[in-house]
Amino acid sequence: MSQTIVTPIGANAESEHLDAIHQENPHLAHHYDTPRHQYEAGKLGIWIFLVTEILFFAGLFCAYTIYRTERPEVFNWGHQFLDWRLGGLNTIILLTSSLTAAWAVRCAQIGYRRALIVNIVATIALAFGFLGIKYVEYSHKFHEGLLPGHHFAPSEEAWEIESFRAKHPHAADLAEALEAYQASREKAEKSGKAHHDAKAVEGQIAPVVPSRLRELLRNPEATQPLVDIGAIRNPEVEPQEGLLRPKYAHVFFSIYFFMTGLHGIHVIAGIIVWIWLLRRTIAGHFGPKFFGPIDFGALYWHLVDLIWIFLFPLLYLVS
Amino acid sequence: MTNSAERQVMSAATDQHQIVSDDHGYSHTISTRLMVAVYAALVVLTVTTVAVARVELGHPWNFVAAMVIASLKGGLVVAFFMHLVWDRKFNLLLFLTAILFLILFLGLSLNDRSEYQPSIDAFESAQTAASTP
Amino acid sequence: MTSTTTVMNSPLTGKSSASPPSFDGARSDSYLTHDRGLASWIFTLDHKRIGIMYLIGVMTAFLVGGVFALLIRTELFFPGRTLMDAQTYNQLFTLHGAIMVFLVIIPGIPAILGNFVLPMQLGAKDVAFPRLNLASFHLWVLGALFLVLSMVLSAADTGWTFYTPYSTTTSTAVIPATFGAFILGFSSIFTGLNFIVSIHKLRPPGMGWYRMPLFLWSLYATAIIQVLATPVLGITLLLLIAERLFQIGIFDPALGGDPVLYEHFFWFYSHPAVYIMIVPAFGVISEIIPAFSRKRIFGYKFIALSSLAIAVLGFFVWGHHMFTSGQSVLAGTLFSALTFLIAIPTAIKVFNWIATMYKGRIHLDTPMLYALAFLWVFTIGGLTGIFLGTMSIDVHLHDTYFVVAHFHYVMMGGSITAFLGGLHYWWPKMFGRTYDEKLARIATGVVFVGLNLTFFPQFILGARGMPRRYYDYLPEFTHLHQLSSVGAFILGAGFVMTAVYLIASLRRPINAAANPWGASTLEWTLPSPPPYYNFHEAPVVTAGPYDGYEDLIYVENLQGYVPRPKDGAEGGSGVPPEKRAEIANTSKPPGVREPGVNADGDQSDSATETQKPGEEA
Amino acid sequence: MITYLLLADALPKSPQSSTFWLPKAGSLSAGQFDWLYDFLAILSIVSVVGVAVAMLYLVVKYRARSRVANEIADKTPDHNTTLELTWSIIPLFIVMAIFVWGFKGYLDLRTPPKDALEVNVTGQKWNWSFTYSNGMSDNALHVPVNTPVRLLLTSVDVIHSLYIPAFRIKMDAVPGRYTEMWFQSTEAGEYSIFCAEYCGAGHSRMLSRVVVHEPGGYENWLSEQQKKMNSLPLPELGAQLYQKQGCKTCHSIDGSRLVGPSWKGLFGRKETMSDGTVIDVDANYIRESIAEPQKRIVMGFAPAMPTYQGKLTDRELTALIEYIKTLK
Repeated sequence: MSQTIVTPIGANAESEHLDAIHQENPHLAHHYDTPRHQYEAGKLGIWIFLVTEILFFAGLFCAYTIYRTERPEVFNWGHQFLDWRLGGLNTIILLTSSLTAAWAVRCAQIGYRRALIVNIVATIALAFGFLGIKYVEYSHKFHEGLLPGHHFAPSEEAWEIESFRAKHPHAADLAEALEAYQASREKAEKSGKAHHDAKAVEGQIAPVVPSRLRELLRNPEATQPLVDIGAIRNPEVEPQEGLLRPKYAHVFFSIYFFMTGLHGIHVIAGIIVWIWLLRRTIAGHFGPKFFGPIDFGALYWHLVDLIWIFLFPLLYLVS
Repeated sequence: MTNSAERQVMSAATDQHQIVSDDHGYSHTISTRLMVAVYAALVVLTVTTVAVARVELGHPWNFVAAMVIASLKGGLVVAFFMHLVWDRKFNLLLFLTAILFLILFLGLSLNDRSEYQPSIDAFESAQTAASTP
Repeated sequence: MTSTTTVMNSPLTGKSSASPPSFDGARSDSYLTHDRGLASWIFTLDHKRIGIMYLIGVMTAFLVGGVFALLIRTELFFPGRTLMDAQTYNQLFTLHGAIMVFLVIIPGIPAILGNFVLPMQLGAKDVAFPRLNLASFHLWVLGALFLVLSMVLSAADTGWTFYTPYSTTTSTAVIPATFGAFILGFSSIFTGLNFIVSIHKLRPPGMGWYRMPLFLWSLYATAIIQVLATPVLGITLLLLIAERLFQIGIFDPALGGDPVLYEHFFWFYSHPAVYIMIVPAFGVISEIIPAFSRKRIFGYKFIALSSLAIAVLGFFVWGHHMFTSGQSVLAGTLFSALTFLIAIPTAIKVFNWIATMYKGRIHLDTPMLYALAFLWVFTIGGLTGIFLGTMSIDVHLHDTYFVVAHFHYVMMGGSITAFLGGLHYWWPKMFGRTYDEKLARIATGVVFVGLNLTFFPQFILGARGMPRRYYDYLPEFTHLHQLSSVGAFILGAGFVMTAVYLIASLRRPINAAANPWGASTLEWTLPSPPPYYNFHEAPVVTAGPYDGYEDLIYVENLQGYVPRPKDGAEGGSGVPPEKRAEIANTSKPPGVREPGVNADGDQSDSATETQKPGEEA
Repeated sequence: MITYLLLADALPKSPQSSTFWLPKAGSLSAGQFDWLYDFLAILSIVSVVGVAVAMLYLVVKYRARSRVANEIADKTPDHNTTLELTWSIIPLFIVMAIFVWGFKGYLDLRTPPKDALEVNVTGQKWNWSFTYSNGMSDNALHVPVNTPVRLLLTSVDVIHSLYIPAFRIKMDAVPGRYTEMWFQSTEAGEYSIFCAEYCGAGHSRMLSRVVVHEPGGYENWLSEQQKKMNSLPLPELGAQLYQKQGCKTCHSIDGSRLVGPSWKGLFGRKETMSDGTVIDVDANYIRESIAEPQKRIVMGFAPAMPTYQGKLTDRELTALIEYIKTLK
């Protein structure tokens, strides 16, 4: 006989039963036998999708790790401009939204429709909160010209940017002292006298900013529009020697914007999923017998939170 | 592969009799108390990771501490919020494979880059030497 | 082979279809004729229709890619300028590479044959997520449009590998091409995801992991690679696009980036990708050889697990593409040693296929001819892989025509030959029509000759030091190039012949038997072309996928095989009484399916026994 | 693993083979290479013929008469673990042995001897330039025979790859870092150099040659070039540099516009820069543009010129300027 054989006894009752299940559960697709079968298939499907998301971010974590180990000075310099308080607040917001997401799944499983709606709305609200804070951070960076690639033209001298000043309060006054010292040294060399007493000052702050950058910083339209100039290399990008900034400092902001930006896009996608789930909950689709989509939406949301849990220390905290 | 097949047999068999009863009990429902507890733990861990970051622990240890705390938080989210503790073990296997392949990709690329990093440094120092007349 | 159906509300069309008449009626109500109109095709959820649409799309892309290949070979017929200038030549070989890799050979067997056959071999009605399957096809079309957009603007001239810093500094339309490949990545992920969940969750009662056809094993292994490797391609191409648009300085050395890091990112996906291309081909060959040798496959477990071994080991070896790229010696040694491990499972498969043919009854129909061609060509391709895996040899052979010959032998000779074999094997099942056997055998010969004549001279070119991607070459290589170009046109002729008689077969009457080759996997228990819902209930599986050959007899007028009638027992239902009892009380086998009526029954008296009363709920 | 190492050493060294497959061998490592290549070739041909013969024999012997005959295949075991294990383990050993031979050869290729002669190689869009120990650079690679030569490669724009088929060696020239390779040629003569990594329109014409001098021949070539450099009148030297240093790929001398402005009638002409300022082209502007090409670029041209900082001696710079003056 070929691989299949013919009817076991008493099959007719089974197939009637099969169709009965389909009548009871409107949401049961025709190629699944029981709601549990469809739920478990969906669960396996979403977990595989989450695996692809993890590997999708793996590329970025790899780029981060490699540039961090090979150019630590870029990261030490760059992360001073990130405000860990905003990052921390965002982490708390995402954790809370994870709680409300898990709660939503619980309500769906038990069948509390009103509580489910409240939780979903809370999750969406928290997500918007997260994006709001992100917007604040990004506009702060745009304003200061701390952008990736050839837009990287910090609009104020490195030590006048307040987040940098917040970390190094004494930096500003040191700068004037250093400039005075430089000027006096040149005068001294002209007149042949040696100058040895200012080692302490020079050690703390890097050499003076060359005049060329000063004149570049003055003109406001330093940030050109975002255009595909792959073919023409923009001279401004050439790293400036002798600046407080290490060479290739803009790579930090490239990685920062790419990682948090891609994560932000995933948050927006999450919001769209939650709104779609909210609409279906209001339409009364979900109950103890059919809550798959809520569970899978929450799983995706937890993963977005998981990725931020790792992004926060890597970008904001590690010095 | 065979053990997952056996397990499906048992769960398929148990699910056999469930057909008659209302079959909503096919996924674990997390209790409110556990949820709030996990949430509280996550918040506490966030505060600790910020606090630890302010303490200077020397070169690698800051990074290691941050990663340990982040993995702890991640583990909590994955185990409880994502039901992996009560789920089919195959889903856990999937998650671990993803982490394994992430580490494989990261490890080999990083190992190779740190091997040939000296030739990049040599080039850059030659470059700066040539450009300062 | 009869298939009677019962009343059921068909979710596809939402209306309950009356119980269609029995045998020939089922065939007229096949998945091809069930719904009419273009919209029913574009928005279909039926895996069979999606498979056919993929077939049309992929074959068009194959035609375009093939024409580019012939243009390249014509240009190389004479040294110096023959047809076009260097820039056009570079754009042509880039498009030939990108189209063939991303549009044809990665979707190829999984999306066409896999989509069509997997649910039927599982005794299921459809893949786990039909809508996701349709989304995968639409993404394929969108990705293809982006590649066309790149062609229209000014085709990328970077090679299908998009190596930086060339790809970030050239002025050609690299972004549409990379964005197209990015979208095609998601199409591949969705197919892989669908297959993993289907194989885990939709197996019929009785079909344990070691009773699954080997084609499903290979699709499972391929799906694992698709799911684990393709996301990294996605992020690599996104970073490349950002590098071009915003100069983020990850890969461009002038901005602090590292081109060798790009190579690591790219090959982490692209080597597993070559196993996405070849492992389904192994699956097709593992289906064809036992069916046409009328003999159980030899070493089922070894073949099944070797597919998984290749899938997993495929992730550890990507560095053998970079031996001369400035990669460190330590990493190179690691990658070379692991590369040799992969040679073992591949060798096991070839030996097992040959052992299957031992003492079989071999029928040399077209699918078997393609399988035999595959064995010869793939062995050459595989062994030359060992040359390139050996570190000191690769230093001489890397980026020469030896590499071009190697991967064409494996992809062209491996995947495309196996794809054509599989296409001919399942053609009667897909369209219910048979093709002209004599013409098919001639075309197979032409393809085989064209293939070897095109690519064997390239081995010699490569060994003698001819670098690849050369628009112009030294006069000493001329006659080998001319030999290769002639071979290319013969190969092209072979494909045109195949296309002609296959399309011509579509105008023949639908008279193909349900089981023309006497195979014993589940899809052959359905009529050709199968009804849109495949099986009403999952068939109970009690034997291995290649166990039933001696129980099938060939019926001359039917041009197909039917189960051998057992006289006296239970009205010839093909199962002796004592076996029937033992089957009835099997505990519900894995695959989480309900044991149910199997619509299949013996031809002679099935109409009465399994006919359902009209008023079925 | 140790047994393989001993095994590998005990095997006979390869004969000088310029076989059907490979170009004439010109270096020490080429001999080692050819032997392993021939071994692999024979192994592959034997395996392929073996598979083909087995396949054809089985097809002929067990061919079914026709489908109607309904022949039944004889009962044979459907698996034989011992057989399957053996034909897994044996290829494993063979393949591991090949890995060890390949690894030993690769290690030799990547560890240049200490006393090797050093030559700097710079890959550039579509020509190679070799800078010798005395700072002089040339388009061809001149080396003495039977002495190890170490090449330090880099590229100024995209990835190139220096490939010498006769010596069986190849190494990518990656921008932003150094890579190195070495060889010891065993026979005087000329061997061709190719670029093996795709680098754009001129990838296939980026050829050069290795000139292996008889013993002593290298030294007098070097000194004679040096003398020629010093004695040659400046404009002639400038013309030579125009060819050798790759200026001709981007600057024409007949007025036609290439990647860069044409040199015809350039000297003394008024040029508007990209930021609008107008300057007249004098010696300092040319000197500055050669050292720092990105500084002041003529309107409408791409900043694609690599820096020649430290590549040209002062005499060569003035020679170039003199040559440009002659181009009216």
